[in-house]
Amino acid sequence: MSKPLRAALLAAAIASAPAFAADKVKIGFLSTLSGPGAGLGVDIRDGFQLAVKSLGGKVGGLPAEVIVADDAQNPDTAKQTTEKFLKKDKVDFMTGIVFSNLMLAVGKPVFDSHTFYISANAGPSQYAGADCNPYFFNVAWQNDNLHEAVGKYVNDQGFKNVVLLAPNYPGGKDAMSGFKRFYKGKVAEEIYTKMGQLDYAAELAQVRATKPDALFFFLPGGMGINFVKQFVAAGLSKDVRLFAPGFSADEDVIKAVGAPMLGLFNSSHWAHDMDNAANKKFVADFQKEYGRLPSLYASQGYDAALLIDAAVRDSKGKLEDKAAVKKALEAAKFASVRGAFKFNSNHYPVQDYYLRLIRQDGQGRVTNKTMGTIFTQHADAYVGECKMK
Amino acid sequence: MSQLILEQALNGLQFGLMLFLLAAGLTLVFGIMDMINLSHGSLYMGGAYFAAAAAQASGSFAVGILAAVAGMALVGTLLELAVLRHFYKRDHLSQVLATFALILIANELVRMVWGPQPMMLNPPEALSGPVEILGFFYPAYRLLIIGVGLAVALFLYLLVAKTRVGMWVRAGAANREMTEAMGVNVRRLFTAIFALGAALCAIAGALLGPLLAVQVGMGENILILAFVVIVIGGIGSIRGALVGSLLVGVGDTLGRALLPTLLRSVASSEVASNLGPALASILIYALMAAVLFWKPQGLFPARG
Amino acid sequence: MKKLVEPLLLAAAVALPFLLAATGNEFYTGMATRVMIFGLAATALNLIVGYGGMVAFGHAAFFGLGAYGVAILMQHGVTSAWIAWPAAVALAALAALGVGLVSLRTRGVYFIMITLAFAQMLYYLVLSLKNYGGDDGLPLANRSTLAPLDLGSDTGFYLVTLAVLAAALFAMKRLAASRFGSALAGIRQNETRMEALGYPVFGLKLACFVIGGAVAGLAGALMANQHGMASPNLLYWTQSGMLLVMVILGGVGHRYGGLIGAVVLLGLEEVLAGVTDHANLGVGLFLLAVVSFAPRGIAGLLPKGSRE
Amino acid sequence: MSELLRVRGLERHFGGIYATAGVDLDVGAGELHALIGPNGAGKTTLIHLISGALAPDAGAVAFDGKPVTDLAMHERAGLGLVRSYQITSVFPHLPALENVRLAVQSRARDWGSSFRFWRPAAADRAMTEEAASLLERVGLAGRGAAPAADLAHGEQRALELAMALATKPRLLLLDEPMAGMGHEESERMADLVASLKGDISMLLVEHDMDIVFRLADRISVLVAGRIVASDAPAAVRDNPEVRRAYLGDEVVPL
Repeated sequence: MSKPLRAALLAAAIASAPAFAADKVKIGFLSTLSGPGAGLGVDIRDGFQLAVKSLGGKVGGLPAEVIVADDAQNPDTAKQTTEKFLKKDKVDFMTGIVFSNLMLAVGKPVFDSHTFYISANAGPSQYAGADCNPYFFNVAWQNDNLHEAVGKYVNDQGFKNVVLLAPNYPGGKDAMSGFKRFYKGKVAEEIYTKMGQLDYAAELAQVRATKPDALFFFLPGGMGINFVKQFVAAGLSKDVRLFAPGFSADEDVIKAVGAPMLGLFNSSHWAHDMDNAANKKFVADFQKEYGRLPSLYASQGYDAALLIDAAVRDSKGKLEDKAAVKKALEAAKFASVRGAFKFNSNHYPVQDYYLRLIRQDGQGRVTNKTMGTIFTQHADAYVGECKMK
Repeated sequence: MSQLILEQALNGLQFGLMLFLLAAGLTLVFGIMDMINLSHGSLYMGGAYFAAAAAQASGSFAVGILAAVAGMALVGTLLELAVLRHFYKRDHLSQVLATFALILIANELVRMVWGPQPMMLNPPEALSGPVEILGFFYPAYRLLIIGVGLAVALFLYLLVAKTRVGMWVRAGAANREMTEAMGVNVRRLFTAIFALGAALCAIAGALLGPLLAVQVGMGENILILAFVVIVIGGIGSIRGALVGSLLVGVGDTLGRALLPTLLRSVASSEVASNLGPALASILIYALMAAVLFWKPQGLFPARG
Repeated sequence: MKKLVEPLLLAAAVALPFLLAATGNEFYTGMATRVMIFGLAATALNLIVGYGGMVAFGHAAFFGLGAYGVAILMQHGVTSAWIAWPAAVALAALAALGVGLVSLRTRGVYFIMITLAFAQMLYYLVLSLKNYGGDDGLPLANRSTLAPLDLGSDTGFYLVTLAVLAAALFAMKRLAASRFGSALAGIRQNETRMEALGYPVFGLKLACFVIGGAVAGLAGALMANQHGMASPNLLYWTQSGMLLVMVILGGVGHRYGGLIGAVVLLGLEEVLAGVTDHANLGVGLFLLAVVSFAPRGIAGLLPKGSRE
Repeated sequence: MSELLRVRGLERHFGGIYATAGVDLDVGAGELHALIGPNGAGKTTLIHLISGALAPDAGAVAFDGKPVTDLAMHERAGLGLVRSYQITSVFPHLPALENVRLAVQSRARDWGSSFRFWRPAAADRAMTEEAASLLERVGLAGRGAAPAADLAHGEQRALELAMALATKPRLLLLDEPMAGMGHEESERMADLVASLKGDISMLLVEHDMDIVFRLADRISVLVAGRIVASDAPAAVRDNPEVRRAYLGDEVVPL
C-alpha cells in the first residue's frame, strides 16, 4: 500500500472514531527561557527533551511533538501563548512553567479546556489546597516543602535569630510560610524583594544592621547568583550563616558563583549522587548530552516526560478518554530518578527530603554532597483542604 | 543605624554616578540636537554585552571595559551617520517612532548574537571582597564604580568647561542656529557628541553588568530614569545631569531602603515592604512632574 | 466608490468570526479581537495626538486603568458589564482629567515628558496594590456578563468588540465634523490665533484629553475581558510607546490611523512570529522604513479621497 | 463722548528697555483712532498689552468702563476687544471659508459654546452664510475653498481682517493691516476700513500717512514708548514736536 494511501486511511479512521488511539502526542512546553529566571527554564527543557530522546522521540509508543515557547517570566505572554497552545495547536499535555505567579495566571484556561498540566516545577499552595484540580499534576514538589526541610534543620541546629528573604510573588510567600512552619526561633526580619531584582545593596545593608545569626534566602536562578556574590562581597559571610532551599544552591548557581558557596547547607528532594539505576543513567546521559552536571530542575523535567510517557502507555493512547488518562497519571508507574514515586490525593508528590552540603568532591569540583535525610515520605501541609472530585 | 544610612548613601552615590554616565550623553543629544533618543538605553545594553564577551574571551575585566568603550563609540558613530542624522529636522513623533524601532532591532540583534539567556560578567577577582575602612565594611567593587564615576564626571566637566570642543557643545546647547552661523562644523560636532554619549553608556553598562545582569532589554528601565534625570537637571546641561542623577540616585536608593522602615511604624510589615519601593519610585516621578510644572527649563537651564 | 468601502469592510468584519469558526481556527477570532481592542486604544490616542495636536506619551496608563477597573470590580463580585465597563471608563476619564489639568500647562517636549512621568507613576501605583495582585496582575474569574448577549463565546465577544469599535469610529467622525472638532482643528494649526479669537483653548484641549482617556479606558475594559487578566505591564511606558507607534504608523490625524496601525503592526508581528524567532527585527526594520519613507504613515499613502 | 477704551500709565520693559513708558490713551465709541510712530516706537507691544497677549508691568486698561487688566486675551476677546496680527496668523491648511467660519463660531454669546460634540458644525447654515458674506466683503468671494496657505499675501491680509470682523468686535485693534500690500490692494483695504467706521471703533496702527490722514478721527503719535501728541489729524500735522521726532531735524516740505 503506497504511503499516502495508508496515511489517508489512517486519517479517515481517526476522524470516524475519536476514542480510537491518537496518532501522536502534542505537548505544549512553555517555560522561562529569557531574563533572570532563564537558567531554570533551560534546565527543565534540557531534562525534558533528554527523556523524550531516550524514549526514541516517542511518548507512550506514539511519536511526540514538543512545541517549545518562551514566556519571558511575564504573566501576559504566558497567558497568550497558552491560549495559542490550547486553541490553535490543540495540545494534549502542557508543562514547563517555572514561576508560580505565571502558573496561577495560566491554570484556569488549561483546566477549563480539560488539558492535563504536568508541572515540572511551580507547585503553588493554592493548587495543593482549596483550588486543587483533577487536571493538575506536580511531579516536583509543593512550594513549601524544601523550605520546611531547611526550617526544621535550622531549628534543630539551635539558631535563634534568623532573617528571611524571598521575592514578592506566590512562590516567595510559600517559602516564608514553609520555613516558619518548622522553625520555631525568632524571625528577626522578613524582607520581600521585587521579582527579578538583581541589585541587593539596600537589603544587604539592612541585614548587616539587624545582625542575625543566620540568613535564610529563597532566590531562584539569576537572582540567587547575584545575591550570593553580593553577600560575600559585602563581607557578611564572616558572621552570618547562609541557609537556602535546593533552588538557590544547585548546579546553576554553583557554576556561576563557585568557591563562595562552600559550606552552604541546603535541602533538596533530589541530588545527583543518589544511587538508583534511573538516576545514574540520567546523570550520565545528561553530562554526555549537555556537558554539565544536571540541576534539580533538569531532574524534574526528565521525570515529567517519563510520567507523561507512562500515562499515555497505560491509557493505551486513548488521550480523549480523560478519566483513563487521569487514572494512569495518578498510578505514576514510571522509574523516577528519585527512586520510588507516588502522588498524594491532591496530585502532589509524597517523598523524602535530604540535607545537602556544598563541598569539594573527589575531583576538586565545588558541588553538593548528600549528608542525610530530613523528612521521610513527607506530604504537603495543604492536602487536607483539597476536596478533589 | 548610622552604618545603614552611610552604606545606603554610598549605594545611592554609586547608582547616581552610573545614571550620570547615561544622562550626560542623553542630555547633550536632547539639548543640542533637540532629538528624543529612546534607543540610548540600547547603547548601555550594547556596552554591557561587549564587556561581557570581551571579559570572557580575554579573562580580564579591564580588557572588557576597554572593548566596550571602543566598540560602542564605533557603533554610536555608525548609528548617528546611518540613521539618526536624518531625524534631527524631523518632528518629535517621528523621532519617537524611529528610535522605538531601533530598540526592537537592538534587542533582537543581541538575542541573535548572544542568545536569550543573561551573560555572565564577574567583577575582577581582586575586588570581589569587601574593603574595611575604620570598622566600616563596603564592597570594593562598588568603590571602584564610585571612583570611575567621579573621574568621568571630572573629565566631562573639564571637557565641557575648559576646552574648545566644550565651548562649542555649550554654545550648541544654548542656541544651535547661532552656533552653526558662527561656522562651527555642526555635523561633525553632532557625530562626536553621539559617539561620546555611546562611550559613556558603554562604561555604565560594563560597570553595572556584574551588579545587575547582562540581559536583553536591560536598557529600557534605566532609560526612563535617565530621562527623569535630564528633565530635573535641565535638558542640555551637563551640570544639571550631574545634580539630577545624584538627586535621583540617592533619592531612589534611600527611599527604597528607608521608606519601608518608616512605613513599618504606621502599617503592617507586609504592606510596608510592598508600598515602600513603589512609593520611592512614585516620588521620583512626582519630583519630575513638579519640575516640569514649575520650572520646565529644569534646575540648571541650558538655554539662557 | 468611496461610499462603498466602509460598509463592505464592516460586512467582511462581521463575517470573519463565523468563517474562522467554520474552518476550526477559533484562535484567530481571539487574535482579531485583540487587534481591534488595540485599534480602539490607538484610535483614542489618535484623537489626542492627531485631532488635538497633543503628543501624549503615557496613554497606556488610562488603557491599563480601564482594565484594572473591570478586574477589581470583578473581584468584588460585580460581573455585569453594564456596571463595570462604564465604571472603568469613568476611572480612566477621572485619571485623564487629573493628568491633563497639570500636563496641559506645559508645552511641546515638556508635555511629552510630563505625560510619560504621570503614566509611570500610575504604573508603580498599580504595582503596589498588593491585594489586587501586585506585579503578578489580577486575573478575572470569567468574562463580564452583558445581559442579553453572551460574552463567553469568542465569536460573541468578537462581535461586541466590533460593535464598540465601529461605534467609536462613527463617533470620531461626528466629533471631527462637530463644532468641538472644528475648534480642535483650529487649535492644532494655530493655538494663539484661537486664543485671540476668544476660544477657551485650555478647556477644549482638556476635554479632548479626557475623551481620549475615557475611550482608552473602554478599550482597557475590553482588554481585561479578552486577556482574562489585568496586569501592570499594560501601563508600562513601552506599551504607551507601542500605542504611539501604531498611531504614527497608521497615520496621525487620520480617522482610521489608529486602527490601521494596530492591524499592520500586530498582524506583521504575528506573521513574522510564525516564520522566525526574531520577529521584532523585522518589525523594527519595517517601522524604520515607514518613518523614513512614509512620513504621514500608511493612511498617508491611501488615495487622497479617504484622507477626509 | 464716553470713551470705549481707557488706558492709563501703561508700562512694560524688557530687561532695561522700556518698550512702553507710561502710556495714556483713549478710544471713543465709533471712533477710528490712528496710532503712528517710527519703527521700534513700541506700537506692536502696546497692541499686545491692550489685547492681553502681554501682561503690563504697571498701569491699567479699562474697556467699556470695566477694568480688564488682569483678564486673559481670550476673555477680553469675549467682551468684544479683538485684535488682528501684523504678521498674518491664519489656519494654513483649512479652507479660507472655514478660517472665517471658525472666527464666527468663536462668538459664544451668539452661538453658544463650542463644546458641541455631535451635531455637525456645517449644519449651522447661518454661521456658514455669515462667513461667506464676510469673505465677500473683504473681496475674497471666490476664494472660499482655497486653503489659507495657498492665498496670495494680500489675500491673506484680507482674510486676517475678515476673521477679525467675524468676531463682531466692539473695538478692533488693527496692526498694520495693509503691510506688504500692493498700492491697488491697499486702496481697496482702506475703502473697506472706511466702510467699517461708525459701527466698529478701531485703533489702527499704520505707516502710510495718506491713509492715516484720510481715515483717522484722532491720531496719537508714539515715540520711544511714550505718547508725544494725541489730537485731531490737522493739529497733529502741524505739531512741531511730532515733526521733529518723526521726520528728523531737516525741514521737509509738507
